[in-house]
Amino acid sequence: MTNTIIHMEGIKKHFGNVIALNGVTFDVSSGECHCLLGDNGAGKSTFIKTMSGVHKPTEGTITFEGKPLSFSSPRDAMEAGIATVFQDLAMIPLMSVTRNFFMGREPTKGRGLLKRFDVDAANEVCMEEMRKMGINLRAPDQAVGTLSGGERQTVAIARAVYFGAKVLILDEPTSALGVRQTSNVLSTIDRVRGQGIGVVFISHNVRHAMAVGDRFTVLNRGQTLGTAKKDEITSAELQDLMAGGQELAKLEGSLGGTI
Amino acid sequence: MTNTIIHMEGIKKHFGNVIALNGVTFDVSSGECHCLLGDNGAGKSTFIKTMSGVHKPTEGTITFEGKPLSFSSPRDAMEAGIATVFQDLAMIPLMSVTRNFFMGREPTKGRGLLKRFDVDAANEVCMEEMRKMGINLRAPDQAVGTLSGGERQTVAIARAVYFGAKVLILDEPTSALGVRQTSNVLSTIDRVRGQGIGVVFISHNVRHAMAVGDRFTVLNRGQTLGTAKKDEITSAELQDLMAGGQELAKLEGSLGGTI
Amino acid sequence: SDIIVVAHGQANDPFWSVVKNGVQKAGEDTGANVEFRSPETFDMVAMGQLIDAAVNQEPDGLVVSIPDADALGPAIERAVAAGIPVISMNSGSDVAKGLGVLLHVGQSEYDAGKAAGEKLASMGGTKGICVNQEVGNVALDLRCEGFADGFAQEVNVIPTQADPAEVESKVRAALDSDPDVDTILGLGASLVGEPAVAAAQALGRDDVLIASFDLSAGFLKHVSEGRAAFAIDQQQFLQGYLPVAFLALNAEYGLMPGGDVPSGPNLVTQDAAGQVIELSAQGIR
Amino acid sequence: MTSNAESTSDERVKSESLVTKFMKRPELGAMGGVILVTIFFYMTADSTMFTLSGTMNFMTPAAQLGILGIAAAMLMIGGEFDLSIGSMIAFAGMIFGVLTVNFGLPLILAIPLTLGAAASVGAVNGTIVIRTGLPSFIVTLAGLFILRGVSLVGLKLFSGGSTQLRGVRDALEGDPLIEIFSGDAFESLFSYLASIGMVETFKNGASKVPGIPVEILWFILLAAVATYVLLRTPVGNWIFATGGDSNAASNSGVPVKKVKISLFMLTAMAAALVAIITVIDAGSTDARRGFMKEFEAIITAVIGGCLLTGGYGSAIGAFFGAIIFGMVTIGLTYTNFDQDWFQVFLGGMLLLAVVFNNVIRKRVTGEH
Amino acid sequence: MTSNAESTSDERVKSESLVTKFMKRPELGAMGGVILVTIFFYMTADSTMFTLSGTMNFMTPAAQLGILGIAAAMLMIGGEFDLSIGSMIAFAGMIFGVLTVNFGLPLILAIPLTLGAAASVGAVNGTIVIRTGLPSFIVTLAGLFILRGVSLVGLKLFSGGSTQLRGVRDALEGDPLIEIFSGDAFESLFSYLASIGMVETFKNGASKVPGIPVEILWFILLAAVATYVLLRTPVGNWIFATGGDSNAASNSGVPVKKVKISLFMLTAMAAALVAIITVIDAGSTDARRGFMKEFEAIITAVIGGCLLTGGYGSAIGAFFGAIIFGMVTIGLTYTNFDQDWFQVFLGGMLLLAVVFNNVIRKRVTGEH
Ligand SMILES: Nc1ncnc2c1ncn2[C@@H]1O[C@H](COP(=O)(O)OP(=O)(O)OP(=O)(O)O)[C@@H](O)[C@H]1O
Ligand SMILES: Nc1ncnc2c1ncn2[C@@H]1O[C@H](COP(=O)(O)OP(=O)(O)OP(=O)(O)O)[C@@H](O)[C@H]1O
Ligand SMILES: [Mg+2]
Ligand SMILES: [Mg+2]
Repeated sequence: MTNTIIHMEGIKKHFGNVIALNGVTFDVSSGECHCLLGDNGAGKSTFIKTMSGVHKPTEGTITFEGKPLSFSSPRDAMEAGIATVFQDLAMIPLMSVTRNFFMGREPTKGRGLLKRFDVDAANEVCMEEMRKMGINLRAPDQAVGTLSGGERQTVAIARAVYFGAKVLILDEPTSALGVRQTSNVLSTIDRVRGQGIGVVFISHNVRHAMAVGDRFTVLNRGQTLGTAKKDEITSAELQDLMAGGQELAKLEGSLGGTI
Repeated sequence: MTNTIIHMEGIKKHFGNVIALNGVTFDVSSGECHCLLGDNGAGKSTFIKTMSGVHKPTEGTITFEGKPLSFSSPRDAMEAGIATVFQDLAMIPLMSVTRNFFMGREPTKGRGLLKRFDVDAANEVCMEEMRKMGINLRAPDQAVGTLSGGERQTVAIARAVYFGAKVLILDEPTSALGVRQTSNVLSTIDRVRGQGIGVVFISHNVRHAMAVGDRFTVLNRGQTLGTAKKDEITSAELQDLMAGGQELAKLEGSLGGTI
Repeated sequence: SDIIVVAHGQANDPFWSVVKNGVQKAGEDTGANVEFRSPETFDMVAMGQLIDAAVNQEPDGLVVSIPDADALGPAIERAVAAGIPVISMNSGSDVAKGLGVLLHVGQSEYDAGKAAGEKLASMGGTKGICVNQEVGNVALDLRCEGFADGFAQEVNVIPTQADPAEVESKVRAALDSDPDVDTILGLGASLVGEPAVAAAQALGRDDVLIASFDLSAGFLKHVSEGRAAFAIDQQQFLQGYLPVAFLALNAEYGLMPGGDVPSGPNLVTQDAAGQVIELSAQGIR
Repeated sequence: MTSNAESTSDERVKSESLVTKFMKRPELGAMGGVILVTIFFYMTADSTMFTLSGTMNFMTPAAQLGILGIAAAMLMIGGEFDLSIGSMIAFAGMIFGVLTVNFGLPLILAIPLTLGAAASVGAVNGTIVIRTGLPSFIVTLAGLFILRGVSLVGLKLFSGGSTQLRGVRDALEGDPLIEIFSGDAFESLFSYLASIGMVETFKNGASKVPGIPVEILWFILLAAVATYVLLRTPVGNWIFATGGDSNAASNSGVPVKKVKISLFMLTAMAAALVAIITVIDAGSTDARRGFMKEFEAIITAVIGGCLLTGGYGSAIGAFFGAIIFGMVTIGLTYTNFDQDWFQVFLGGMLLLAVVFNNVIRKRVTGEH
Repeated sequence: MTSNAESTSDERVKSESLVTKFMKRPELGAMGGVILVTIFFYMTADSTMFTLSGTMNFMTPAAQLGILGIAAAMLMIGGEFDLSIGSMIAFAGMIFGVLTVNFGLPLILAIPLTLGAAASVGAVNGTIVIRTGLPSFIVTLAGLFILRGVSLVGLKLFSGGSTQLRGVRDALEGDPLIEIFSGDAFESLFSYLASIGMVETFKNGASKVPGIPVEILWFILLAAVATYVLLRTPVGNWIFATGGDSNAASNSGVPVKKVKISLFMLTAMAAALVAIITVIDAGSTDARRGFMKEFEAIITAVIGGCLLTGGYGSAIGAFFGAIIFGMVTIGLTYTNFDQDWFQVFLGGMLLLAVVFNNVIRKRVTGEH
C-alpha cells in the first residue's frame, strides 16, 4: 500500500507489572476505515493511546507518512493531523460545550496583543457541528458536566471530526448514542473516509463494524489475532474472534446471531 | 397489576431553567424487565435517578410496594432493595475493585469493637461475580481507574446484580461491553427476572431491548411517548419511536434495518 | 566551651536578630562555641522541647528567655538538676531565681511599658493606642499592660497582623475615627513604629506622640527629625552578649556576677537618636 | 442531515430573567459579599470609613493583597497552589533593595532584574512540580521556608548584620520610573478637586487624599487583564482546561506543562510587584515582609469563588474577595467594638459574606 | 457461565518482587524519607541526637504534631480540610484551663467536657460545610479566626486580664488520671534501667530519660487505630469513597454526610487531646498555643502521601510524615548550622525527603 499514513510495528506497553500490549502491528491508510476489535481489556484503548501520543510504547516503532516518528505529547500527534475520540472522552465537565470543543485549538480573531478567542465564531461552529450529528444543544455555554451521556459523547465526536485532518481515531464512539445519532456517526465515518482520511474505528458492535469497516484487526489479550479484509470474513466469524474464541451465553437466538 | 413494586406518577424535574422531565409515568412489576428507551437527552438517566433517590422530583409521586414514599438519599433506596447501575457507573477510580464493589455495604466479621471489614470474603465474592460476567480480574486490589472501560462497567453491573433485592435498574449497562460480556449481561437480566426481581433496562440498542424486554416505554424530550407490551410492537416501530420520529441517515441497508 | 542560647523570638525578628548578633560577638570575643536557637513562632511548648534538646547535649552553659515560667519551668529545672549553669535574659526576671537560674540580664517588659507610658503622659498624651502585632504573645501583651498603667489615661489595644501596610491602614483608621487619640505606642519599630509615623503624616496629624519599642534605623530617623517622640531601647545586644560572656568566664575560671543585670529600659530621644542610627543599621542596637 | 426545523427556541428551557443570568456568573456572587460588608460597616462604623480618604485607606492593603490574590486565583484555576508567594515578597524585596541600595541600579534595571529573579524561582517551582509529579502544595511549601530563610541570610549579608535594609527611597531619589511604582497617581487632579471642595481637606486646606495610591491602579489593571485573559483568549481556555482535568486537557492538545509553569511564574512576579511597590513606599525592606500572605492570597481567591480543586473561578471574584478581606480587617478599627474581638469578628464576617453570596446565588438560580 | 479454565496465574502479569509490592503501598514511601533524614542527621548532628534521650526529645514534638496530622490525614482522605485545628488547641486549652483552674474540676470531668466542647465545634464546622456546600477551606478558616479570638477573650476574662492562664499543674496535683495525660510512662522501669547503666545518665547520675512521654504512646496508639479503621473497617471504606468522589459514594449508598461530620469531630477532638496533654505538661495555656499547627498538620499528611484532592492517603504515612517533620525541626539544633539558615534547611530537607521517597517508589514500581 503506497498510501499508508501510519504504521505501528511490534508495539508493547507495560504498566508496572501489567502487560497491556504484547507486540501489536497495525496500520491505517488514507481513505479506509480500519476497525480494531476485541474483548474487554484486550488492549484496544491502550493501543490507540500510543497512536495518539498519550502513552509512549515500551517497545515498538511508529512510522508516520513513511518517516519513523515518536510523538512526545498528544499535541504533537494532533499537529500531525491525528484526532482522537478517547473512550473517556477527554472532556472537562466544568467547562462549556464550546470551550471543550475548541480546547487546545481555539479560533482567534484580531492581531498581536488583541489576538483573542473568537467566542462567537466558536459558538456557531460548535452548535452547527453538533446539529450535524443530530443533537440540538440548548446553548453553547452549557457545562459539559450537565449534558446527558450521549450528548457528551457527541461533542467529543464532532470535535474530532472537525479537527481530524489525516487520521481520525474513534474509541467506541457510539457506545452511548441513540439510534439516530449512531446512524449519523456511521454515515459521518463513511463521509470522511470518502475525503481521504484514514479512520480507526473501535467497536464492540459487530454490525456497526461490518457496516463501515474496510479491514478488521482483532486484538486478544494484548496480541493481534490477525487482520482481515471486509470480503474475507463473515459477521459470525468476526464475532467469534472478538469473543476471544470463548463460548457465548445463550439468548443468542432472539438476538439473531450477532450481539 | 397486583405485584407492582414501584410506581412513579407524573414525575417532573427541573434543573434551574432546564426542564429535564415534564411529567413521566412509569412502573415496574416483579419478575418483569421494563425497558426505558429514548433519544439522547430524552431524560432517561434523570428519570431513573429520581427512582433511585439521587434526585428529588420537582413534582410527582412515587409509590413503593403500595405505599407513597420519597427516598431522601440513595442509601434509602438501596435499603428498600433498589440497586442501580448508573450511566457514569458511580465508581471511585482510586479505590480497588473490591472496595468499589462493596462500597456502602461492606461485609463484616467479628463482633463489637472487633467488627471489621471481611476483606478476604469480599475479594472472593468480587472475583467470583466478575468471573460470572465474563471478566477475569488480575487481582481484586487493582484500582478501578486502571481498568478498561468494559471491565469497569462490568464491576458496576456485577455489584448491582449482587445487591439488587427487589428492583434492578440498569442505565445503558452494555454500552462498553464486548460481545461475550454483553451476552452474559443479557442472560443475567433474564435470570434475575426469573427470580422475581423487577428490572428497569435502559438501552439504545433495539435488538438488546427486544431480546430481554417485556414492556417498552419510550421517552421523548422529557415526556412519555407511551408504553407497549412485547407482542404489541415490532423492532422497526420501536426504533422509529426511539429516534423521536425523525428520519435516520442512510447506511441502514447494510445494518439490516436496526441499528 | 559550648554555650547554647534558647530564646522565644525568631532569628528573622529585627529585635531578636540583635540579640543573636550579641551572642555571636560574645562567642567571638571569648572563644566560646555558641549556638542560638528559637522556635518558629511564639510557641512555649516547642520552646520547652528546644531547651530539652539543649540539655541533652550537656553544654557548659545555657541561656534562656522565660516568657512563661509554668511552661518552661520543668525544662529549666531539668537543666539545673543536670548541673548546667543557666542564665536567663530578656524576660523572666521575676521567676528566674525560683527556678535555680544564676542571674537575669534584661528588662521587665511590664516595667518598660510603664516607663514609656509615664513618659508619654508627661509629654502631654491624653488618649493612647497600643499597636500589638502579635496578640497573645505574653511578652508583648505585658508591654501594653504596662503602658496602660503608666499612661494612666484611656488606652486601647489595636491588634494587627505582621504587615506594614495593614498596620498603617489600621493606625489611620484609629486616628481617623477617633480624633482624640493623640498617643501611639508601637511594639516593634520597623513593623509598627515606621508605619504609624507614615499614617500620622498622611493624615497631617503632626501632634500625635509616637513611641515604639525597639529600634530600627528608619524609626530612629523619625525620632531624630522630630516626627516621633522616642524609641524604647532594651539594649538587647547586651542580653545576648553578657550571659554568654559570663558563662564562658564561668566555664573557664568559675566566675559569676552576684546579681541581676538590668539592660534597660533606655529611652532614645531626639538628641540621642542620630548617633544610634548607624549602629542600628548594623544590627547592634 | 437532520431536520433544522427546530428553531433556537426550545420548549424544554424556561425563560430566565436578566438577574438570574447575572447571578449565575460566579464572580458576581462575591459582589453580594462586598455589598453585605459595606452595609454592615455603614451602619456600625465611624462615618470617616466611607469618605474618600477612608476608602483609599482600606483599599490600599486590599489592593496589595488583591494583586497576589488575582495571581493566586489564576494559578488555582490552573489546578495548583503557590505557598511561597509570601516569602517571595521578602525575597524579591531583598533582591530589589540590594540592587538599588547596594548596587545603585536605577529602576529601569532593578525592576526587570527583580521580576526576572522572581520569575525564575517560579519557573523552578513549576518545573519541580511537573517533573516530580508531587503536589504543588508540598513543593512550594519548601519554597516558603527556603525563600524566607534566604531573604534573612541575604539581608544580613548586605545590610551588615541587620534584618532590615533601608535607604531605598534615598537611592531612588529622582528616578523617572518611581511615579509608576510608588506614591499616588493623579495628584494634581486631586489637589484641584480639593481646591473646588470635591474632596475633603485638612484644616489647613491641603487635600486629605493626595491621589490614588498606585497599588490600587495596578490592582484594577491586573484584574482587568486577568479577566480578559481568562475569558477571551485561548490561554484562558487552556488554564481552565488544565485545572479542570489536566489529563483530559493534555489529551486534547493543551500544552499543560507550559501553562502551569507560566502560571507559577506569574504568581511569583505578582509577589515581586507587591514587593517593589511596598519597598519603595516604605523605603526599606525586612525579612518578615509578606508573612502569611500566601495564606491570605488563597483566602482571597476562595472567597472570590475559586475551587481548591481547580478548573473553576474568576479573577473578578478574587478582586472582590480582596476588597472584602481588606474591608473587614481594617473596618473593625473604625467601629466601637472591643478590639479583642477582632479575630472573632474577622472570621464571622468572612463566613457571613461567603454564605450570604452563596445563598443569594442559589435562591436566584434555583439550584439545590 | 464462562470457562473457569484460566487459573489465577495470568500470562499478562509480570511477576513482582516482594520489595516492589512493599513499595507500592503509599504509606511506606514516607519511610524512605525517614531513613534519608536519619542518615543525614547521623552524619551531621551531634551524637546525642540519636541517644535514647535525644530520640525522645525529637519524638515528643513529632508525637504532638502527629496526633493532629493523623486526624488531618483522615479528614483529608475524606475530602475535606480543617484549618481550625491550630486555634482549636488554644480554644480547648482555654476551656480545659478554665475548667480545672477556675472551676476546680477533676480530670475525670474536665477531659470529657473539653473533648465534648471540641467535638461540638467540629460538628458545627461539618454541618456548615454540608449544609452550605461551601468548601471546608473557607468555613474552617472562619473557625480559625473565631476560635483564636474566643480563646483570647476567654483567657482575658478568666485570668483577669492576661492572655495566659496559669496554675493548671497545681490545680491537678494528685489527680489519679494525670498519669495518662502527662509526664512520662514507665518511669520506674527507666530509672531501673538507668541504675544498671542501660540508659544514659547525666554527669550527676540522674537518668537522662525519665520515661516515655505519654504523647508518644498516644501517637502510636492513634496511628494504629486510624490505620485499622481505614483499612479494615467499613467506615474506612466509606472515608476513602467519600473523599474519592462524594457523588459516586453517595450514589452507592455511603452515608457521606455522617462520614464527613464525624471526621470533623475527630480532628477537633485530636486537637483537644493535644491541648490537654500540652496544657497539663506546661501547667499553663496562652492565646497563641497551636499557632500555625493546622498548617503543619496538613504538611504532615501531605508528606505522608495524602492527596489534597481527597480519596488517597494513609495514617501510617502521616505517622512517618510527623516523624520527618519533627526530626528536621529539632534536628538542626543538634548540628552546627547557623540558626539563620534554619528555614532554608527545613525547606530543603522537606523537599528532599518527599522527592526522594517519590523517586524511590517510581524506580521500584516502574511507574512513569
Ligand atoms: N494505567 C494502567 N495500569 C495498569 N493496568 C492498566 C492500565 N491501563 C490499562 N490497564 C490494563 O490494561 C488492559 C487493557 O486495557 P484497555 O483499556 O486497553 O482495554 P480495551 O481493549 O480498551 O477494553 P474495553 O473494550 O473494555 O475498553 C486492561 O486489562 C487494563 O486493566
Ligand atoms: N444537572 C443538570 N443541569 C442542567 N441540565 C441537565 C442536568 N442534568 C441533565 N440535564 C439535561 O437534561 C436532559 C436529560 O438528560 P439525561 O441525562 O436524563 O438524558 P438521557 O436520556 O439519559 O440521555 P442519554 O441517552 O444521552 O444518556 C439533557 O438534555 C441534559 O442536558
Ligand atoms: Mg477501551
Ligand atoms: Mg443517560
